[in-house]
Amino acid sequence: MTGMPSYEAHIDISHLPGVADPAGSTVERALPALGYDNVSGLKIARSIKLVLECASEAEAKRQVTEMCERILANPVIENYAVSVTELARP
Amino acid sequence: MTGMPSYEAHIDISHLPGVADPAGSTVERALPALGYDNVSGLKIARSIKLVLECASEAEAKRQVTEMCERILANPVIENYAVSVTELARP
Amino acid sequence: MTTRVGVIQFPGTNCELDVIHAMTQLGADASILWHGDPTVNGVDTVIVPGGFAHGDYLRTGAIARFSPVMQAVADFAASGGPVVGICNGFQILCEAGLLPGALQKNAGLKFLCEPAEIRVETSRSVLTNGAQVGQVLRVPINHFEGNYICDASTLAELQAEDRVVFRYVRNPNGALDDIAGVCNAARNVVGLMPHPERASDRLLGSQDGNVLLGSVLSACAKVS
Amino acid sequence: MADSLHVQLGMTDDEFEAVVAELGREPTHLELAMYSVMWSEHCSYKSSKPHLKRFPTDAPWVMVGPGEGAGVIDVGRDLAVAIRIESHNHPSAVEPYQGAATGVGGIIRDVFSMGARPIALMDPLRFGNLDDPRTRYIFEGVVSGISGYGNAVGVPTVGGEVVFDDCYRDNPLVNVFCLGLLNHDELQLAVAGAPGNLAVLLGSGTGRDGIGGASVLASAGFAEGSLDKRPSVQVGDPFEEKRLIEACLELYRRKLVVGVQDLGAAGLSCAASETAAKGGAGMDVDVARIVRREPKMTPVELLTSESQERMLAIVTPEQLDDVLEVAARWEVRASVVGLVTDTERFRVYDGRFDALGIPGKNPARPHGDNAEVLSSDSAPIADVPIGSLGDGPVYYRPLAVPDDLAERQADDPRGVLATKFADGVDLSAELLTLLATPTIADKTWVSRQYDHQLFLNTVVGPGSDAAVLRLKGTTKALAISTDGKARFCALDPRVGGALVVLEAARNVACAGAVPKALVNCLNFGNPEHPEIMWQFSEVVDGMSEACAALDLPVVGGNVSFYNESRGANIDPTPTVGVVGLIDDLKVIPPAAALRDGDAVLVLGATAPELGGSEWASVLHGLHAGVPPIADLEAAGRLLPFVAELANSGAVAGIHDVSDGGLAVAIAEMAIAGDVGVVIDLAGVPISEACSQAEILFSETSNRVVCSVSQLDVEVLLAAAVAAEIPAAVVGIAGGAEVSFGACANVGLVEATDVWRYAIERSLRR
Ligand SMILES: Nc1ncnc2c1ncn2[C@@H]1O[C@H](COP(=O)(O)OP(=O)(O)O)[C@@H](O)[C@H]1O
Ligand SMILES: [Mg+2]
Repeated sequence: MTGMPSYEAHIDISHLPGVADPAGSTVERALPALGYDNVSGLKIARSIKLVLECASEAEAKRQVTEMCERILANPVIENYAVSVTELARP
Repeated sequence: MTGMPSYEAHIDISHLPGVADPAGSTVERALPALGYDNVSGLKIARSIKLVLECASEAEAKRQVTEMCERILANPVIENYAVSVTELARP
Repeated sequence: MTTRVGVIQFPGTNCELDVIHAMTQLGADASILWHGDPTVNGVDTVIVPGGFAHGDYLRTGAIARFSPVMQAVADFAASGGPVVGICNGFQILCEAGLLPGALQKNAGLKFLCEPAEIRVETSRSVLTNGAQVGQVLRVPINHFEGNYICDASTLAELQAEDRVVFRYVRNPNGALDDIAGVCNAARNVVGLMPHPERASDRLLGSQDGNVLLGSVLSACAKVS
Repeated sequence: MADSLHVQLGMTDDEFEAVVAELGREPTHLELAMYSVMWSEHCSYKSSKPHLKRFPTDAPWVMVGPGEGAGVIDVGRDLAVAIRIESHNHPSAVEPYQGAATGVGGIIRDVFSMGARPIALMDPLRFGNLDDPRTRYIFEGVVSGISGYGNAVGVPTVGGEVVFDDCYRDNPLVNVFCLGLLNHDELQLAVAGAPGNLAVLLGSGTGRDGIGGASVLASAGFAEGSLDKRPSVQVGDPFEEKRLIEACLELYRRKLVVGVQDLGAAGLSCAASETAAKGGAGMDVDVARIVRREPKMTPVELLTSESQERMLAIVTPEQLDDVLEVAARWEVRASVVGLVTDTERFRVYDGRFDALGIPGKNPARPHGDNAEVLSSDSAPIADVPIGSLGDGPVYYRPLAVPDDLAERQADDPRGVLATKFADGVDLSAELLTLLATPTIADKTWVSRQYDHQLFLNTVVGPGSDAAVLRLKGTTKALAISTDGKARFCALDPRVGGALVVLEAARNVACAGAVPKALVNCLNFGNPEHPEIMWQFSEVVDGMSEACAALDLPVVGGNVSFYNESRGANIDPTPTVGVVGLIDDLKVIPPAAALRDGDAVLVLGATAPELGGSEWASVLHGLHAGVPPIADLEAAGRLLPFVAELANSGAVAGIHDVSDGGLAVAIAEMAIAGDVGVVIDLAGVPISEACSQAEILFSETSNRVVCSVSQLDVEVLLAAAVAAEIPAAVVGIAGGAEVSFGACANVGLVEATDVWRYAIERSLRR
């Protein structure tokens, strides 16, 4: 416990445009057989949720973005989007 | 093209409470070595985006929820949250 | 002098003993380099073997590249030392930026353990100096994420610089341009998806892998 | 009125009374919970124990028989092999991927708990028919689960079995076999040693997943709508297990442990009490020392959780620091949770060890878990005689021959089929349909998802009668086969049980090996039905007779009862894993393939035996008659002969005859050799008059097909005569057709196509 506020971060990691998403297209192809022939553009992304203790929301966002750059995403094939919200203190 | 409106659906899939997430905890345990010792509760799951043509937003939501139950999520170990927004007509 | 081969062991690596066995059969002095030690211990060549370093959780190789040994490997590579990444090792070298590109899930979305035929595309690499260009080798694959990808300019560069080391005769996983292995610009770092150590003995059905592992040993002889 | 606690926990009133009598008082909630899991069918074998005693378990090469984590046999040169097989049927029905994955994890822990490095897995699997979408989902999920866990944990899956039959539709069978290798002096046993020794819990944190798993899932029927009673699904973590394997093997190598046991069914209650009870010691456990994955876990949950990837090591206080250092190096959590005592009691505390000065401190609790640690002088929250937990009730359940059995046996399919397929009728379509039957068809779709080559031992991988693993550094090799044949057991469990043993032994012999040991997994319906218990008893007798005749000790096994759903029980399905030894592996053993120009030889005589055959049952829906005879003497002559043949280089190809009979065996060899074959049925040795269809499709036991150079035929035939084995040349390999003369004739290309792609086609439907 640091006494600092906690933030919940949501990270969505998706394929860069132009990089195939075989899992997404496989699911999309399976849907018509189940009666859904009205679906397109299905994409599957990895989503990561975490809680971090940090001095400020801006700092939390900065750290999470840095984690994405360094380890959570692979810039050669992936994009990421980060959102951060403060958690109510317990 | 059916002439029906299009909706974009976002599906956030997460683990049911009590279900272990080995990938999430492994990444969490790796972070301190990279200088992030302020992270907890890291969970890795999936998110899905898709577009569907449907008569109404309510119907779109119903269909996506049904897809989650049938194929997109695994209700035995996963929870899902669905949100649907109408896309501007081109 | 006997060539000293260092085989890196991360938690989750599982082909390290196999590579050591195959290299020892070829007369080398092969031993393990622990991922947590920040050194390659003065070996003549480093092999990053296959397996599931850190469970392959998050992405293959994503966590492994931060292990202390990897800085030492990067320095060793920069000084011209021969480095070979096999399967998971290839994935790790890509994540670490020692090789270009990335490896994605197989197009069929299934793990594949089966024989493969690969064509040697260049003999100018530490892994193929003893092979003939055009030679077809039978070397098994064993992976879920072996589908090589890189951006268009990187691909053009790889092709122009003769850095595609192997291509599959029949593409099993959707890899871009049938690529099974690539090398860096200095040609001393090579990554490949197939497992040469699994084709190292008559009793295993193929000895073609020894052509490659033997090349590494001769590359060491040249360096020293 | 709500059920009383013991009923909710799955105990009978009598069992509850027995606990009260044992303790001389009413049990606490925790005590009752521990008894309920320890005395569950899954842990206590209360219905099966009296029968399992009848298995022959001894041989000079047996180092450890049934009762430990795995059986261990001596294979010479100071090497030993540990083997075990187990089921994960119920969890796989709930969540196919994770159910199968955690099954793999569990059996691997059994094997490395003996000190062995796990080097091979096999997976006998059974599903409903692939035309059912849910079955396709379960099948794909189970195979991915085995692949996902087995490959990542670094143990190759070198073979297995897949059978499709309607009786498994709602109750798939996922059995997993594991083999490990050790030096004699590395053998570990689950013992606690002297008082003062410490019990160290290694591996994953303990969570609420799998609470009551053993008693809830595997010890009662699968009721409709029981969803809310399900414990949360266990998720396997192969990376944790891989580190656990390496850490434990290093502990063994450095002689840092006194004893070790895996945590399986009944979790810590079982592991901690069993190790101590064996040596006549006692054990104190402090739940405050358990690493938790979830907040606010109760002692009941902590003691009965079946969270995966955990081991209990017993160490001396002097060696604790070294043990903790090894664990830390492998990033394996380790905490001292128990103390061996001389009390012969199993006592549980919540927060006493710190005060007693027992090394280690209470691990950090998860976020939100601020539960207070109780004071050090507080009374135990459980205190029971340690032996009583493992000494559950034994039930001599009633046995009864099923009412309709005699009638079914009398209704042999031979009559109907003889009329329909009299000599002269073209049987080509029958053969093609058989080859495309998923149970018979190529299993490469499955096996290529498994790493089957790791460790560079796999001389013969999936696709032959048996897998063959060389033992590096020696000239020796092991051959392994897993088999089951439930339809035979349904028609006559005693004969069926023997036939299963014979088939596995024959498969191993075809690889050139002498069968040395057997483990079995007995998958049955509800033992409270006397007919099921009768099947069980008969299968045990049949298997015992066959094992005794072949000098094949049973060194371990597993019983899975309550394989019933919607009131229907599965066919009695014993599966076995047999390990054979090749003393001097000179060449890669012959494949199950023909070689162009070779003579095709059949060893063993064919009888008109169609009961339970693939042809009668699957193609023609005739589930009746009697199974083939299990001729144990003939097997005793055939097996050593075949083993010698296969290992001497005298034959180019060899294949045992099983599902689909001679026609399928020969067609499979043609496909594998990529060469046609011309057979003259008149040459096939028979022991009784047979129609052409009967020669092709009968599943008579004790038969083998060989591909032999023309030059060697005479010598081989003479040797067979000398060994009193019926043998004859029945044809020649060559051409582009698989031809059985006038009665069945199919193109090699077509036969190959239907056999090779049948499973993929069924899945694409
Ligand atoms: N589930 C499986 N996993 C791995 N290999 C399998 C599996 N099922 C079948 N195989 C392999 O396919 C081959 C044929 O299996 P099977 O028909 O059961 O053999 P047999 O009739 O000789 O016992 C064997 O080599 C077996 O190991
Ligand atoms: Mg066989």
